Amino acid sequence: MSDEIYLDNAATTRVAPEVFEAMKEYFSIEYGNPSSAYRFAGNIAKKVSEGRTIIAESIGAKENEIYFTGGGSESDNWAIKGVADALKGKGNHIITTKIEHHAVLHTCEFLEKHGFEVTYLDVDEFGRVNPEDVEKSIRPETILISVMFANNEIGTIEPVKKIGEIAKTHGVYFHTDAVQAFGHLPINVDEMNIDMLSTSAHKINGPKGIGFLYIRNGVKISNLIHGGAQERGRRAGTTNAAGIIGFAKATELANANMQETIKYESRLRDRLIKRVTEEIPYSRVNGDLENRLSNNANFCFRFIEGESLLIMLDQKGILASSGSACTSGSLDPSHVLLAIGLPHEIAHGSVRLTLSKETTEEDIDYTVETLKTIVERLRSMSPLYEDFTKRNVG
Amino acid sequence: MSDEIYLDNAATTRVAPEVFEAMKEYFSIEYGNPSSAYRFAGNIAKKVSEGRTIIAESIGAKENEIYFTGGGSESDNWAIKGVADALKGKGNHIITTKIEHHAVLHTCEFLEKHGFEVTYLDVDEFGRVNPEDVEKSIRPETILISVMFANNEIGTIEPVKKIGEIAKTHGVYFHTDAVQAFGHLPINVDEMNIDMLSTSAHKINGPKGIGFLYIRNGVKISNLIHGGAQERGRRAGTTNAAGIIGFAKATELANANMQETIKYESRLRDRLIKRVTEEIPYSRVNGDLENRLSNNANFCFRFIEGESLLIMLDQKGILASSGSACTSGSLDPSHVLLAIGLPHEIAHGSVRLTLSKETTEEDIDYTVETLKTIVERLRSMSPLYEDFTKRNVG
Amino acid sequence: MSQVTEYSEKVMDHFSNPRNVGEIENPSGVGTVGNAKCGDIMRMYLDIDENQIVREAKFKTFGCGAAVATSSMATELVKGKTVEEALKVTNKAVMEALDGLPPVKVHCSLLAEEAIHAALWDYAEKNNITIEGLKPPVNDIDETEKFYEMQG
Amino acid sequence: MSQVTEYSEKVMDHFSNPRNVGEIENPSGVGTVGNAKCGDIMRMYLDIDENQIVREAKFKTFGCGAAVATSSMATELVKGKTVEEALKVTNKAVMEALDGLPPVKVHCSLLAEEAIHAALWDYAEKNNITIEGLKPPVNDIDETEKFYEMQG
Ligand SMILES: Cc1ncc(COP(=O)(O)O)c(C=O)c1O
Ligand SMILES: Cc1ncc(COP(=O)(O)O)c(C=O)c1O
Repeated sequence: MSDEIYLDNAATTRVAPEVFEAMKEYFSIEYGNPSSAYRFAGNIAKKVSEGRTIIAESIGAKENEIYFTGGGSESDNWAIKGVADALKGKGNHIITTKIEHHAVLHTCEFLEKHGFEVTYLDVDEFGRVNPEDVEKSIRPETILISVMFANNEIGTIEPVKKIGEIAKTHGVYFHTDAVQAFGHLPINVDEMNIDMLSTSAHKINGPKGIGFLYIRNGVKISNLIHGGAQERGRRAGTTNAAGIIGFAKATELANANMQETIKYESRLRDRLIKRVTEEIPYSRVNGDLENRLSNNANFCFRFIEGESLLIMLDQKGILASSGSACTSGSLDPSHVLLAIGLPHEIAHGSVRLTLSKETTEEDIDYTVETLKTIVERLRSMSPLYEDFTKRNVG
Repeated sequence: MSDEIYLDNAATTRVAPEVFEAMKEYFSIEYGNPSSAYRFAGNIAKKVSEGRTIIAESIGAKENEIYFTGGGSESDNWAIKGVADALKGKGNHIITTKIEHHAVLHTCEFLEKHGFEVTYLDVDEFGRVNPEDVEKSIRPETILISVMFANNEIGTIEPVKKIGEIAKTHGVYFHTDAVQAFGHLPINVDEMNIDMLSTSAHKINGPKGIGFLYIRNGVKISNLIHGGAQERGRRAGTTNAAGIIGFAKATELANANMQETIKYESRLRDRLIKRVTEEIPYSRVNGDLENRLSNNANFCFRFIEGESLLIMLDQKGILASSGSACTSGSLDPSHVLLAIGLPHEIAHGSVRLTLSKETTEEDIDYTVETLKTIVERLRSMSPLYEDFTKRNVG
Repeated sequence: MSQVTEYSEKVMDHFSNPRNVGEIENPSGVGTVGNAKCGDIMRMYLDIDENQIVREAKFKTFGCGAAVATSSMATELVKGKTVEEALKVTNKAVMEALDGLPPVKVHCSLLAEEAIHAALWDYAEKNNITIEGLKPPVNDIDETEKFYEMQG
Repeated sequence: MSQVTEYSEKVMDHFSNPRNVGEIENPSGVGTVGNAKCGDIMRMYLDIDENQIVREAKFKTFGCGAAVATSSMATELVKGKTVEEALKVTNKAVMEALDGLPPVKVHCSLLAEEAIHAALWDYAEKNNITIEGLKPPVNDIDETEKFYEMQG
């Protein structure tokens, strides 16, 4: 792993050594249940409570508004199904977008089979949701607006604050899937009028299997996982102390260096985007160039197909991804690339390169050079490229 | 922790050193997403798949019948809500028992608010469900029977095989909460006619935040957590590779030594039960003495209250629990102790001592001596004991 | 529960070394409150002299750590006080003296207040006097009967 | 996707070092199958001599690793065979020669079979002969038009 260039940080990240250090004694030494009555459980309860505070403060929330879950998908499912169930007497309409993660989209589709109506908003060619579209879609029976904070494939940051304002004005709950944004961008749930917010630790150098849902005090929401009284009776399951402690440490690290990391990554990202689009013909960058996650670059290379490109990159030691790893097994191209207006055949030729603060300029330059060779090679094998060049000649 | 006697292994267990060893490189070194297209993800995918095989084989299931979840509570919720949703066209009746874990009970109560009818079967004074009661409760509209494999408070092992047979005869799905049984008792889903089975890794020296739901191929069940295509499209969320690998190692260890462990723990458990009931007056053991988890002892001491007892045990270095740790914050005594017929005031004076293979005979003897002193001390402070002795004298 | 973590040092001290545990023979007043069903019973014995000063206070308690600690603290607080002053030892006073209680345990301090009142009521009845502001205790410990019938 | 793990060594070999990539000028038959929308297009060129023996086979493919590998293997398998024999190079034969394919990739081997058939059909048409058992290829690549209009 060490001599490889890992450019798939939007899929998952390395657990930071500091995070591992913070967690490790909570496996085999301090392994008790923080909900127990004995003192050694008390130490763990204290660490868990400190972790909750760190996390709450990082988004301007209160400790008792943070509910730990098993990850981003669970948080998204809980927010949407929980509000749908709690407010079904009030209305049955939900507003979301076409570029949400499947954890939101498939949950909405499930609700559609249960009597709910869902508006899937279009986005523009850069993947941006128009707040006016959100406002226009609100009906008397609208109970929830769910718009992601930043897109996991093309990195576009959505106008969350404006949408939050609109939601508030109309008295509709606002949930945002911040799985890609938390720890990467400054977030304040009050300033942004966010009622619910989903995150996942493994996207910010924390462990997998832990995330949280922020729920503003007073929001009506049913439980998704019923059972024990953990998380103030709202999310059952023996407290994953090591996970929470690791997540808190990862949050701390992310916040301590956020501006620096953004600056560092953006510079490398911009270099990557500039060189690729300038030096590789018939390539394009997807997503918004301004409101963009600092670690995201997403390209389409015409006439070639993404998986072949990925395998060749892998053979050269570069680990990347085509669209969302979650669509694995599917033969459809990314719904996000289709939503920004790309035809299927171009969407098939996409690659996502997501950086971290461990990425170096040399990594970027090596990646560009490698991409050039591979794209050329694959085009030389492509019947589409053959036709294209013959047409342009003929 | 090391000089304390941990007798709360039914709440959670220590991650075995071998388990920690097996997991650890999957945090910071092999951290990728097994659903990605690159080779290093491939190594992880392979380890995850091997883990799935180990786990599947341990209960006589197929690999593709194991669905990893965030733990026992999620598994229970999924099994019950998933079948309820998938079969709601067929029927709305569910059979369960009064002594289930809250993850089952509260899920059933939630469904009752959504048009389902639930029969909560009584148990006898030892906590045993009568299979005939199960059979008599089946109606044409019954879609699910959910009876736990072994009870978490009093250790009683239920007649799962007989119930499985009845369920099969009547064509009703059978789910069992095996969170306390998996890795502690031999389980075979085919021989026992189990259609769904819930587990949680941290009960068998694995990490917290990971469990699985076994779902027999062909069982109709809706998803609980929608999203990415992980777990063959049935449980979304980035694969918790370290968790799965740790869980598999824990399963391997548990299976390798199961008979020995049962033998070892039973001997200590029986010594504990014998000494306590013989040497401490007005004490009783709860649960079935024959069909009982090898590591469970549960006592009531009349005239005293459980929490005080627990704190005093803690002060003497013994970590125990009163009833289920999940009822924390509640002032009601355990629903299980009430279900076996204990009056509230006696149920309040209960303590659960759950052993592990690391427990020694000295630990047991020290615990008995300590209990004797503490019970005596608390009785000397108890107005109930005062009244009782005065009556008996008077 | 996590009560241990949440209990203040004062609570732990009064639980581990409870003051004034025991009975008083021929007490001026004795009161029992709470009920075994809910898991808490407190009995308070008071020795009150002819100047209506509480000379001695003792307790017995069946209950959780907080129940023991609040009983202990309540006896400490009433000792040396006049009946009138003792009546003003509220649950808040008990809680404050203990540096607070976890929210789920606040009811224990109420019980301690009730125990003082019940003992004072008994004293008043025995001496045929009226203590201003003192209401008769609610007796809800009848459940206890069932308890004695139970085989241990 | 995990295809990399699931691809056999043979598949990886044919993907990394594809045999017979390229074009044949004035081929005896050429066929293009698949469609860009689905992410796979294969074009096969055949050079067939007067004895109806496939002298040479070349391909170009737009598609995933399995698409490239099956094309490569298909060209290898038809080379040296008679037209009749080449017609019998089924998707199963291609898969077997590659030591199998992951389930989600089986369609690539079907495409390879179709590509052979399409090239043979072209050969038959050009030479005005009928090859028994050969059906005309389905043309579904019209989507590609839209593709050229798109700005890169
Ligand atoms: C019988 C039983 N079912 C379910 C659970 C819930 O498991 P978890 O806390 O891992 O979600 C537990 C343990 O708490 C249990 O003992
Ligand atoms: C935007 C977004 N939402 C939700 C998820 C789901 O998170 P997890 O896989 O941790 O459940 C992801 C990542 O996979 C994501 O990128």
